[in-house]
This record gives sequence, structure tokens and C-alpha cells, in this order.
Amino acid sequence: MLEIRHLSKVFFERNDPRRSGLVALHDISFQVQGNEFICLLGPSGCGKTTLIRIAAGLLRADKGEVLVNGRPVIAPGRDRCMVFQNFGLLPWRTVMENVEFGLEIEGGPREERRRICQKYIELVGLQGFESYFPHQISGGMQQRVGIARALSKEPDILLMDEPFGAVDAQTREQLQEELMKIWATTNNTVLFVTHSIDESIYLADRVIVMKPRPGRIREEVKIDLPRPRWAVDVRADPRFAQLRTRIRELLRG
Amino acid sequence: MGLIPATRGSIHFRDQLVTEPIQDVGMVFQSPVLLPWRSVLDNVLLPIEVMNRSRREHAPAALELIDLVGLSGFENKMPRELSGGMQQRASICRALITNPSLLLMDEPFGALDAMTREELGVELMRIWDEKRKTVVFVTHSIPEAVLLADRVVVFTARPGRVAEIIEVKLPRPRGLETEFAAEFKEYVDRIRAIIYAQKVRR
Amino acid sequence: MQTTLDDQQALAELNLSRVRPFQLREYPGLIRLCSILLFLAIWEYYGRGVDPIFLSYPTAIARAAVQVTASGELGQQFLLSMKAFVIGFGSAIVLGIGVGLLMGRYRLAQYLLDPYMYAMDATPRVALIPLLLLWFGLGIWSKVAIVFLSGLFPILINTFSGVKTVSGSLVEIGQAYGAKEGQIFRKIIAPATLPFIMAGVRVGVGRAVVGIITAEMFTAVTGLGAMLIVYSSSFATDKLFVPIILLALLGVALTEVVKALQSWLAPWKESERAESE
Amino acid sequence: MSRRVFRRYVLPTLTIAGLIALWQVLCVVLDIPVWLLPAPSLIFQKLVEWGDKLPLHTWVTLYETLAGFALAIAVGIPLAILIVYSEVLQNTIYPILVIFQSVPKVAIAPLFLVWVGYGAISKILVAFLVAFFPIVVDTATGLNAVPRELMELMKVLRASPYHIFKKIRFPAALPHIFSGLKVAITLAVIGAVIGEFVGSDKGLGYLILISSSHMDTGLAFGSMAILAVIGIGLFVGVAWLERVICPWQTTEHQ
Repeated sequence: MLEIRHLSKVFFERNDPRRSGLVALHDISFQVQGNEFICLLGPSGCGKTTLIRIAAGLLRADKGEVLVNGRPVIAPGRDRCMVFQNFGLLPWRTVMENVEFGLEIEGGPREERRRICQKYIELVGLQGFESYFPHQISGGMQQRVGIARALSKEPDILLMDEPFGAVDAQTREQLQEELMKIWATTNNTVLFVTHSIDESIYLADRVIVMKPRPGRIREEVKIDLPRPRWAVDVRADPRFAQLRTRIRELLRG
Repeated sequence: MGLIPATRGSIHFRDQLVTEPIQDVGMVFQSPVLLPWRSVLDNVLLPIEVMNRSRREHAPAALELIDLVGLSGFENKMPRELSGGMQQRASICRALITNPSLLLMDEPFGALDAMTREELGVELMRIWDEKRKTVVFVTHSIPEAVLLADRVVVFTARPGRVAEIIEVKLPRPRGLETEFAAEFKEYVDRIRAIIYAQKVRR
Repeated sequence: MQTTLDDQQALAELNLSRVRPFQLREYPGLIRLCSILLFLAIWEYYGRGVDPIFLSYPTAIARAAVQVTASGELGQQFLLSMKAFVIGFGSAIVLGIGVGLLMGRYRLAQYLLDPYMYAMDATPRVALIPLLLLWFGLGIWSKVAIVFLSGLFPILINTFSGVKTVSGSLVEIGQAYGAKEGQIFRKIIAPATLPFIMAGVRVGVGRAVVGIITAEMFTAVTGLGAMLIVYSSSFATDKLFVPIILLALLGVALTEVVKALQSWLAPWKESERAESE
Repeated sequence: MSRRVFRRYVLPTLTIAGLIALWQVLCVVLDIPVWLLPAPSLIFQKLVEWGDKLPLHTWVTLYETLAGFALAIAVGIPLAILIVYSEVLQNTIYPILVIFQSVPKVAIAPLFLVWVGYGAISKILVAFLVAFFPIVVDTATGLNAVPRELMELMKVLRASPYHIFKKIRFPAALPHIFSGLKVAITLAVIGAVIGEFVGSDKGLGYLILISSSHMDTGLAFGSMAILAVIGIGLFVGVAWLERVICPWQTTEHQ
């Protein structure tokens, strides 16, 4: 379980707290239950990426705290894993070596690592591409590598920072559906940052709508669409349209 | 439009065979490609300059266009001072300044985030309403195609063929609320079905 | 280009004529070879006509080359130059990369050392040659020092700025996966900086060659540079061309070796930035 | 005095002054032999002593450098334009130029001496030769670096080649040209000095040569200092020109 308590973060000019500062996050609080899929939605500059980076332990908050299973986050840990916006693959490693990266850092027997990684490479549908380099595969496939790498550590919480922002619209829809299928088998807790309204409704149990300057929570929207959402097209559900209108208005207002 | 020759077949514009770039056309690309050393206004007036027409005569038209896309007040800013969405608006002005009868848009909103993208789509329809042009718009996004188009030409991948041409008979003016119409959904589903049928076959 | 069955089918349907007309410009190697041969021929023809002191001609140079090679002079001087080069450049690589990595990663090292780095890089290094000769004498060590100083700064600066460039995004990936400092160095910073390091080595090689030639020309005692001065002051122009051509080939060969290393060590980086010389 | 002025100008000046003071103190306290490392006071004294002759030597080196640099620009930029516009040249001369970049050009300096004698011209030619290659190669790269879409736009507008060059290609190439010029100006100084090392009777390189052979390290250091000032000054001048001519570039560079 993930809990965000009164989180605030200010970016000062040249890191000097005596200078003027930009309030990226202002008093953010919410809770994520186990196995819940939460989307953080908002325009650019509303601090959603900052929030997820604090949750990952890459950034320190100025006020407030992030709790994972009751313990405060101070550094990256093996209970959380991050999927990056620009895939964050290491260009000198093959697909397999990239997926292995997380487990390699932890150590442990190589055979075991290979076995686990092979499982997740197959789960994201990349079998046959293990020895390719990132620049040899498409953006959509690169992000599957990123997802497999995060999943291979079998974390409780998956943090995804606009993972599908850099791929084209059709690939994006395909990846969303695949993520839903994968999530149905792994059942991690997911915190997913996006600026696409449709994406957030399609994926999330709850959408946390944020607004910028200073970054804060505008409202929480519960998405009560039935799962699995890929079998029948939920986008056709009239409730989908209603939710979209509602969220769009929240973003405008 | 005459930039690369066809291997076979031809393109006709106003009953004329296109063999070299034709003049009466405006182009908008995926990235705004503004000249970094020119202000917004100077970028918009670039086509006028290279066509050897009078800058002074066209300056009011340029300002009007800048106003139309909602950039008034930014005409003297440099491109790097503008956000991606604003830069793309300026490049739309640049395409319109010669008052072409044909506007070619190659995934113009592809590099923008989803919210800016929706906003610019609506904006484009408003501009189109005011300055009726023939527009050929290339996109990846199915909802974007249905929202904007009178007709959607669905292509197959490798080799590129026309899979189907779909007439979109949604009433105009359209806006973001158009997306809730049941017909809108039907169009989107139909196109998606065509595209995925292609993928499965391969 | 990868083609699918569909592509082939469509291609067959189009039934295009697939004969390719011969075009001379598609054979740049041939054109270049002809151009070089023509140049040599003209040089030979006119070169025989002018005073041999002023401009020699290809066959005379070839004869001189055989002569200085057979006497063992060329080989001996070449080895003297290369020995200094290998020692000096080897240490420049080791120290340049090591210090560059430290300065890139640790602010304290950066602030301690960067004034010297920039000051030394801005000074025209050839001006230091007389000083180095005073300090290290006329033997090999002054040459080693100049090669070291010429090669060090491009490598150091490129390594340093490479680490700075990769610092943000890639290091963060390591951190997100809980990598320790040593692991971040080994698994992220070192490979990611490699293309930058190699670009620096490429620049450094060029500068080091210039440095050693200049030092040898300055002292005119040993090495290929000394041969240049000796032959030019005795107006043996045909012999003078021999070390010039050898040095030209050496410069090109060293650069090509570094380029090959670059694409072998960092095949994922299609394009790298490299300043000239 | 604002903080910025203090940090950018005053602080470095103070640091340098401090280092020179430390140098002086160490020389005196440790009693370092003059031939090994002269004290700053001695260098200064030598500079004053040679005050009447130094301007001539400085001017000679500066003149050789600038003449070679100007010649390199005058030949290099037009040649780059020809290369970019002619497919034949692009396929023949350009690859050869790229290969020649890695040839140590200074090796040819003795040959120039044979050809044109001891005068300033042989030094100008060396400076020209070393400065020429980065200018041609970077200019050609810059002229080819225009985004494909912009060239297509120009085609669609049926812009004349002159307009395309003047309004798009040349301004787009300017940042590249300047990065070539910045490398070239440093190299031109080095070229002129090497030319003087090989054979001359005036110039700072000559002065360094004779003073060090007479073990007059004070004068050698003084000449080197002037040379360093020339080198840095010219570089800063070109960089300043870049900021004035292409102001849009500066923010991206930072």
C-alpha cells in the first residue's frame, strides 16, 4: 500500500533556497490500496512527474512523506520499480541485458536471473528479440523492454511516468491493452502518470486530476467501468463518454 | 506534392498533372521547423519574402492570421520563447499566409501532448471554418481523423494501399462534445476494425 | 531495407523495369583513384622541369624513400618518435580518463581541478615546448611530456563533459534500481561515456602528433621532425617529402584506428561529436 | 558591485593574482634556479627591458596569424559553398578534405620554407593550412544541416536558390561556421608559431626559440605569456562575434 502525506516540493533557482522558487507540489495527500491502478492526470507543469519521482525515491520532498506499507520512502527500494517516459534503456545493452539490469544490480545467480527475465520477456511479447539492441527495435517495443525490466524485480508497486507518451497513437492503444492484460496476471499496485484523458479512464481504478502552479489535487474521479476492459470495448460505454466530459471540465476549471 | 517523383501513376491538381512542386499549397510538418533567428512575425512572412512579394502589403494579413490562431501579443517573440503548441500554431500561419487553396498537413499535432493536441484540433476546425481550404491531413490518431475529416482514407501498412475510404457524415460545426455522439463511436470502431484486420492478416 | 512477402508481391504487380543505367558518380572510389593518378602524372611531368631544390617529383621521392629506408635512418628515427608517442599518449589516456571520470562525478574534484584544466587547454601548447626542453632535456622525456600534455586535455575535457551529459537521465535509472556507487560507475557511467572518451582520444591523437613533430623540429636532434629540419636546411627536397608523407600516413592511420575502435566499442552510438584536431 | 560581476570577473582575477603571488613567494623561498622556473618579478622585469622590441615581435606574430586566418576564411567558406552545391565536388574533393584533416599539417612547414623563403609568407601559409580544414568541413556540415522539412517548404514555395541560400542555408550554417572559426583561430596561432620555430628572424616564436637557447627563461616566459594573451584574446573575439551575429544560438549552447 502506498500513502502520500501532505507532500510539497519546491524547485529553487539554482538550488538556492534564498532565491525565488517554483512550487511543483503543494500539500498533496492520497492513498493507493494494494493492487489498485491509479492514474495521475494533469497538464504539463502540474508536478505529476515530480510526485512519481519522489515516490521512487529519486527526489527528496521538502515537506510531507511517502509511505510504502507504512514505512517512509527515503531511497529507491526493491518494493518499487519505475518505468520511464523515454524508455530509459541502456543503449549498449541488448534487450535481454536491459531486462536483466535490475536483477543484476541485486546480484544473485545468473541462471536464475535469466530464467526470470525470459519469463517477463515472453509476457511482454518480445521473445525472439532478446539479442537486439534498443536502436534496432521500434519505440513500442523499447517500452515493452522497460516494462519487462521493471516487472522482473517483481515489485509491489509499479511507478509509470508517462510510459506511452513517446509512441504513436495506434501503438499506444495497443500497449494500453497489453498493459491491462499483463496487470491482470501480475496484479501490482500501479501509479501511472499521463496527460491523456482517454488513457487514464481506460486504465485506472481512480483518476487523480491535478492542476498546475502550484501543483495540487483538483479532484479524484472513481472509474467504475467493468474489468476486463479489453474484451468488450469500454470506450463505447456511455459511461466512458460521461467520465471524459467530467474530467475534461475538471481540467479546464 | 511534387517533392518526390512517383514510380508509377500521377497526381492531378485542378486537372493539371503535378510534376514539380505546385505553388498554390501550404504545408505543415510534424515539427514546426521555424527559423530560430526570426521572430514569429518574420517566420510567418518567410514565404512572402522568398516569393518576392511585398512584405509591407502582407504584414497586416500576417498579424490577422497570428490573431486567428490565438498568438496575438507573441508576434515579436522568438521561437525558443514559445511552447511546442504555440510554435505549431505559428507554422500553421506560415502555411496560410500565401492564401493557398490546398493545405497539406503531415501529422502536424503528432509531437504534442494529448491535451494540446485536442485543443489544436478544435482550433484547426475553427480556422478551417473561417478560411475554407481543401485540407489533406495525415494522422496516426483515429479519433482525430474522425473529428476533423469529411472523408477518411484508411491506408494499409507495407505496401501502402488504400484499404477503404470512409465518408464522415457528422454535422458541423464539430467540437470535443462531438466525440460523445454514437455515430462518432461507430466511425472510430469501423476504422479501428479495418486497421486491426490488416494487422491480423500479416 | 527489410521487405516482406507483401512488398514483393506488390513489386511484382507494378512490373517496373529494373535495369539500372551506369552512372559514373556512383563509383567515387574510381573517380578518386583517377584523380590521384592524374595528379601524380602532372606532378611528375612538370616536376622534372623545375629545379629539384624547389620541387621534387614522385619518382625521385620514391627513390629517396628507398634510400633512407635502406640506410636504416627512417626506421630508426620513426621508432624514436613512436616510442615517445606511445609512452606519452598511453599515460595521457590513463590519466585523462581517470581524472575526467572523477571530475565529472564528484563536484569537489571538479572545483579543485577545473581551473587548471581550462587554463592549460587555452594555452597554445606548442609554446610550452622550449620550457619542457629545459626541464626534461633533449632526450625522449621532453617529447613524452609534450605528447602527454597535447593528448591529455582533449581526453580529459571530453571525458568530463561526457560524464556531465549522461549524469542526469541514465544515472537516475541506476538509482531507481538501487545501484550502488561502484555499480553506477561500472554499469552506467563508464559505458555511456565511452563514445565521448573516444571522440576525445581522436582529437588528442591529432594534437599529440602535431606536438611531437613540433618538438622534434624545435630541437632538430632525433625523430621524424628532426629529419624534416635537416633535409629542408640542406635543400634535399626529395628526401624531405619522405617523412612528410610518412607523417601524413601516420596521422590518417592513427585517426582511422581510433575511428574503428570507436565503432567497435560503441556500436550503439551512430553519431558522435568530435571537434577537429 | 553586483554579485554577478564579482563572481564572473573579480573572483577569477583575484584567484589569478593569488596564484602569481604564490609563484613569486615559492620562487624566492625555495630558491628555485632561474633556468628552471623564473619568478614572476623576473619575467616582468624582462618584459620591461625588452619593451621597445616586443611590440614588433608581437605584431609580426599577430599579423601572420590574422592573415593566415583571413585567407583560410576567404578560401574555405566559398569552397565549402561550392562543395555543397556541386555533387561532383561533394563526391571527390570533400572526402579528401576530411581525410586531410587528420594529416599533421605542420610537417609541411619546412617545405614552405624551401618554397617561399624565410619571410612572413611561409608562416602565413602554415597558419592558413591548419586553419583552413576546420572552416571548410564545419561550413559544409552546417550548410547541409538544414531540416529536410524546411527545404521541402522552400521547394513548395518555389523559392529561388539565391533565396534559399540567403534566408535559410547560410543563417542555419552560421553556428557551425563559428564553431569551425573558433577551432581555426586557435590553430592559426599555433601554426604561425610553429612556422617561426622552423625558421624566422622575428616574431614571438622566434623570440621563444632564441631566448630558450640562451637559457633566458625570463624572456621565454614573457613571450609565452604574450602569446597566451593573443591566443585567448582572439578566441574570445571570435566567440563575441558569434554572440553578436547569431544571438539565437547562445541560449541553446548554455
